Amino acid sequence: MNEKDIITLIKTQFASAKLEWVEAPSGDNYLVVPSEALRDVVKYIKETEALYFDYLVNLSAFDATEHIEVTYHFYSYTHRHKLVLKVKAVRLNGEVPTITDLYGTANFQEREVFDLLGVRFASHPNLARILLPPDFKGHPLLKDYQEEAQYNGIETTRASLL
Amino acid sequence: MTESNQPEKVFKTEEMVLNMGPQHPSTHGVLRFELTTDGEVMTKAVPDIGYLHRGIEKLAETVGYVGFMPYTDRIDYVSAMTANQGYAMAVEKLAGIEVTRRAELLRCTASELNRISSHLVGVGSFGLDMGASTPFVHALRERETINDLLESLCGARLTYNYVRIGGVSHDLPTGFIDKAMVFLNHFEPIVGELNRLLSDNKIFIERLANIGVISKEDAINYGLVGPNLRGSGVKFDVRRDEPYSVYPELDFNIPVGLGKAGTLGDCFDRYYVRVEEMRESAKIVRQCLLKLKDLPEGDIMGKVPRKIKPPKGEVLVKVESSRGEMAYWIVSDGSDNPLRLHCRTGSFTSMGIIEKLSRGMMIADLVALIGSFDIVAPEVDR
Amino acid sequence: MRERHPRSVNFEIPRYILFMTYFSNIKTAVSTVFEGMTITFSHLLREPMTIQYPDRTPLPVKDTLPPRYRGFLCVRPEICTACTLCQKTCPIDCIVIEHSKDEELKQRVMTRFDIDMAKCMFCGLCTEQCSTGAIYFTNEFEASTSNIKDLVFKFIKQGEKVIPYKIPRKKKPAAAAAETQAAAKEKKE
Amino acid sequence: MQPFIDQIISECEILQGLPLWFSYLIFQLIFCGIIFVFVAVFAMLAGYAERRVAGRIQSRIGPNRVGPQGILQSLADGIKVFLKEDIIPTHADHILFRLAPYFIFIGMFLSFVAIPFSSQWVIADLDIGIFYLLAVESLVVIGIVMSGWASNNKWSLLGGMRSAAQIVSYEVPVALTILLVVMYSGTMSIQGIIMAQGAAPWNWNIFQTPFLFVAFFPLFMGSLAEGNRMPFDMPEAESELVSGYNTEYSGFRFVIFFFAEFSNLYLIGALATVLFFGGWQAGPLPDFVNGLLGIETPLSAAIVKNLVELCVFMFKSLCLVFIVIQLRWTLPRVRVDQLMNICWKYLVPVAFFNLVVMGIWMVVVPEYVTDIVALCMTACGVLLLGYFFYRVAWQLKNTKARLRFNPLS
Repeated sequence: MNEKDIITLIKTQFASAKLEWVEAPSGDNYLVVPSEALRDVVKYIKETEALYFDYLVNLSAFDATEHIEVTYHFYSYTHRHKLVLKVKAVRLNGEVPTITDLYGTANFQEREVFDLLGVRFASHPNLARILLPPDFKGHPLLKDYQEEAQYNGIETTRASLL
Repeated sequence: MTESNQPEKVFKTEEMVLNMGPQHPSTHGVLRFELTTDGEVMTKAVPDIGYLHRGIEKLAETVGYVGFMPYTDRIDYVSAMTANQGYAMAVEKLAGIEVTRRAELLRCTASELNRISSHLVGVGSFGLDMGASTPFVHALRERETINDLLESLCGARLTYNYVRIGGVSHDLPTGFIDKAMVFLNHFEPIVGELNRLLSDNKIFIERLANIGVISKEDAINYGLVGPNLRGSGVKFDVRRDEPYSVYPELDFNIPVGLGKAGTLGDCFDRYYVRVEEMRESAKIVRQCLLKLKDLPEGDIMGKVPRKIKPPKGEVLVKVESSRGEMAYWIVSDGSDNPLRLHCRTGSFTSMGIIEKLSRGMMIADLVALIGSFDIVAPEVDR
Repeated sequence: MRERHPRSVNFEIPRYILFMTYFSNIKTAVSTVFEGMTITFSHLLREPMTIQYPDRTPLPVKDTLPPRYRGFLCVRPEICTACTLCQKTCPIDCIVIEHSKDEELKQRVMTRFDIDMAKCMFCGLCTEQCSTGAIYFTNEFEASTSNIKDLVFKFIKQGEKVIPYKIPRKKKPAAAAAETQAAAKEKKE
Repeated sequence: MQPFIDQIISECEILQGLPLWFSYLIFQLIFCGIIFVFVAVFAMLAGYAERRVAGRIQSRIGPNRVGPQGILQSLADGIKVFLKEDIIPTHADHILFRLAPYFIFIGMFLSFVAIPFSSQWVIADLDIGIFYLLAVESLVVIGIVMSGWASNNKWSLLGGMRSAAQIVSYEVPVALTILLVVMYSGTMSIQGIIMAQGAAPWNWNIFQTPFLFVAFFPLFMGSLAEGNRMPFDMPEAESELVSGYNTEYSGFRFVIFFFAEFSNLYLIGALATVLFFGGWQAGPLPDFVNGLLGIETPLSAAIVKNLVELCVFMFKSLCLVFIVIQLRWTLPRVRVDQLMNICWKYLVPVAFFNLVVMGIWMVVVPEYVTDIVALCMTACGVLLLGYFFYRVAWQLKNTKARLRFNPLS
């Protein structure tokens, strides 16, 4: 099934939700999903026979300065097709529903997004920092993140030898 | 006899919380597990990662597209060549850069040689986890020759930084093809010997059979990739199913787990897929070398703009690294530096399933499980 | 009673098969251990792989390295054009070049060319950018020192002024590089 | 030992003036000292040999820098470890922590009292020598559990517990096999068991009947397990328990663990040699050597005879020690529950079966049949050895390996 068919299928299913199909001039095209509808859409594309996206390739996000774009890359091992979904989250503690119960791999990846970008995944079983220590302040992948001069009394910068 | 009237004393035991790592010998780097054990049997093992988090993704936002290439070596230092290649492919796709055929063949040769060396480390250190120290040294001995070959190709033994955006940094040195052929001829019987020494060993099989069984569905759901996925019987390989580079022209098999020792998807299957893959990679290298021999001298770099500035957009490129599918997700805003670069690695996703599998395992089995995933700690944390 | 944790997989196997596996287990165990013993014994007769670095190698290791080996960086200031491309390419900023207009000589001079080898990650991006081959890799790799400041290589002495090299025009870069290198050799001699 | 001391006293005029008990005491002390030195030197050399053999097995060279061919490497390591700070963890049980290494070492060392080195050189030829060996070796387990417990380290504790379970379990097949040999030889004295065998291979216990041959394996594996050697080195499994019961030890106390481990290596070889490989039996070899050297005085002749027997005994034991070392570098480690499986489901039934069948055999089968069977078994043994070397040659040919036979390079 090609991209167009997938999108029309999803769009007809979720006619009421505001789905926005973006055809990028270069790179991957993606479907922007409002965060309320995300769980339903994901559930649908995972369980529908024709789509059957059983594999979550990547769950990541980036800081687009006005909001954070959480991006989901899906792949289907049975049909060998893919889909990119996007959810726009509010910067600083914006909430996005979790899909941990649908995809086991989402657990760690959501924790990573929370850790580095501060997106809260609602009803995630264990939304704790994963890569950074628990007492770390801030979310370093945000564009306006400022590194603190000291971490637990240790200087974070070192004088250059040059 | 007053005591007999009293209720029988219940012998109370407590669960013990054990801290495994970060400096434990069999955690393959700096990983930590919090084990809750009842004697030797675990009730839970919670991975605690991040000890090697170096913020490579943040660095990518400042060093630019060309400058990030050496950092990809450090994401997965055991298999740096494939990490290089994946990154280069992602930027090329985003910026629309063509790669010459000679460069593709060179990349393929180097990657597959690197895959052999990475699997040798994986297989050998897995043996070491199981207590067999000799196969480990034998594997490293073979890897040494590959290191020498790649050193003569690109000048470094571990952090190659060989692939460039649009091509590769060097053409073949003189005598490379012959030396590589000699190595391959020597290597193929060595795999047989490794099998006779380790894989066929009854103790080894007993340690791995029916341990850490991952079903097909679980493997896909938890996003296992590469040999770990194929160990569960899913016949999927990025090189075959989403072909890139010169792989469509090459003849190779995709080994999958067959449940040879016990159940499909147990530790032995994951291990054995790697052993088989070494043979397949040797086959691929042979074909690539023959193709390179026939190919006339040519450019190894495509047409690359002086300053790489991909247009606005984002791309996810998958590459079959030694630890499975490695996905680079690059978001560009049209400037010199990527807006966001994310690297989804095989080791990171396989950490997620450990907690689920660990229930009811013994401590020694957890060591087997971690080893069978062939986890490289810097790849987990990046 | 406490709950016992089941082992990962439970099989229902008929009794007669269990009885047969009992002996086949012994058989495979003995035969595979025997096979393993023959392999390890055969290794006692094989040639060891060890290179007894540093003192018992037939040749100094430095001389056995391939020509592309990425060891320490070295600079020939006499053919450096002071283009500072290497400085700009370096992902970790371990190269510092200072150049300024000199009043006495009435032209641009380089006053500093430092490389922090302690920081360098030997990626080789700088050498590829250099159009004259002024910055290049050597075969030196033994970097251990008791003072990390020893690893800052200064290719222009303090107070010295080096006039940047000018590539003669209308020549292909490769030929120019060869010629400049030849010129550098002559200069040294 | 007594006849030998008597012989010396009868030869030496100085000693004849002394009271007999005093001479005995002096000589016993001297021999104990010799044994002590032997244990120390053997542990050192075994450590060195193990590393050299491991080196060649792993395509390496092994230690070759300290002293000629690195023979002093263990000494250098020992000195280095001695110089280390002796650390006792704060929350450790101090008394037990200090005591544990000595328990282990004493348990090891007491075994040497009953191990014969030749027909006359044995500190104490006890009538129940084999029984004594079993009893004394069990002391080690107390030391290991003690050290594991006292370290106040969970990994050490796990190691100690594993070792307790392991050593206690493997006592059973070992004891059953020893019982079989005792039954066959009709004596519990170690010298008696050796004297019941002969110098020629077909007179060794191992080749007497197929059952005795099979019985060798429970004994060998059992003693491997009791000595925490490789396929069964559960208590110190370094990839699981870091280093097990001796994780927290350093300095001198650690050296004692090391000594105990390597002297135990010798015990494994010596016990198997005594029970199955004819011990010091040298046949006509001592007389031949005496004839060659032209020795006439009875004392010198006795010394030469004992020396030859010592060499034979050491050769056999060291061959077995070599196999133990080679096994360590060949096999992966079994899991702790598999360890118990092997013991209770395989070794114990096999040992019992052998015991019963051997009892029936001894009653039913006439002696000349046993002799014929022994010859056949010896032939089988030789064939097995031949097949081993055939496979070795095949492995070399299959991988087209470059050869170097010099063991010192």
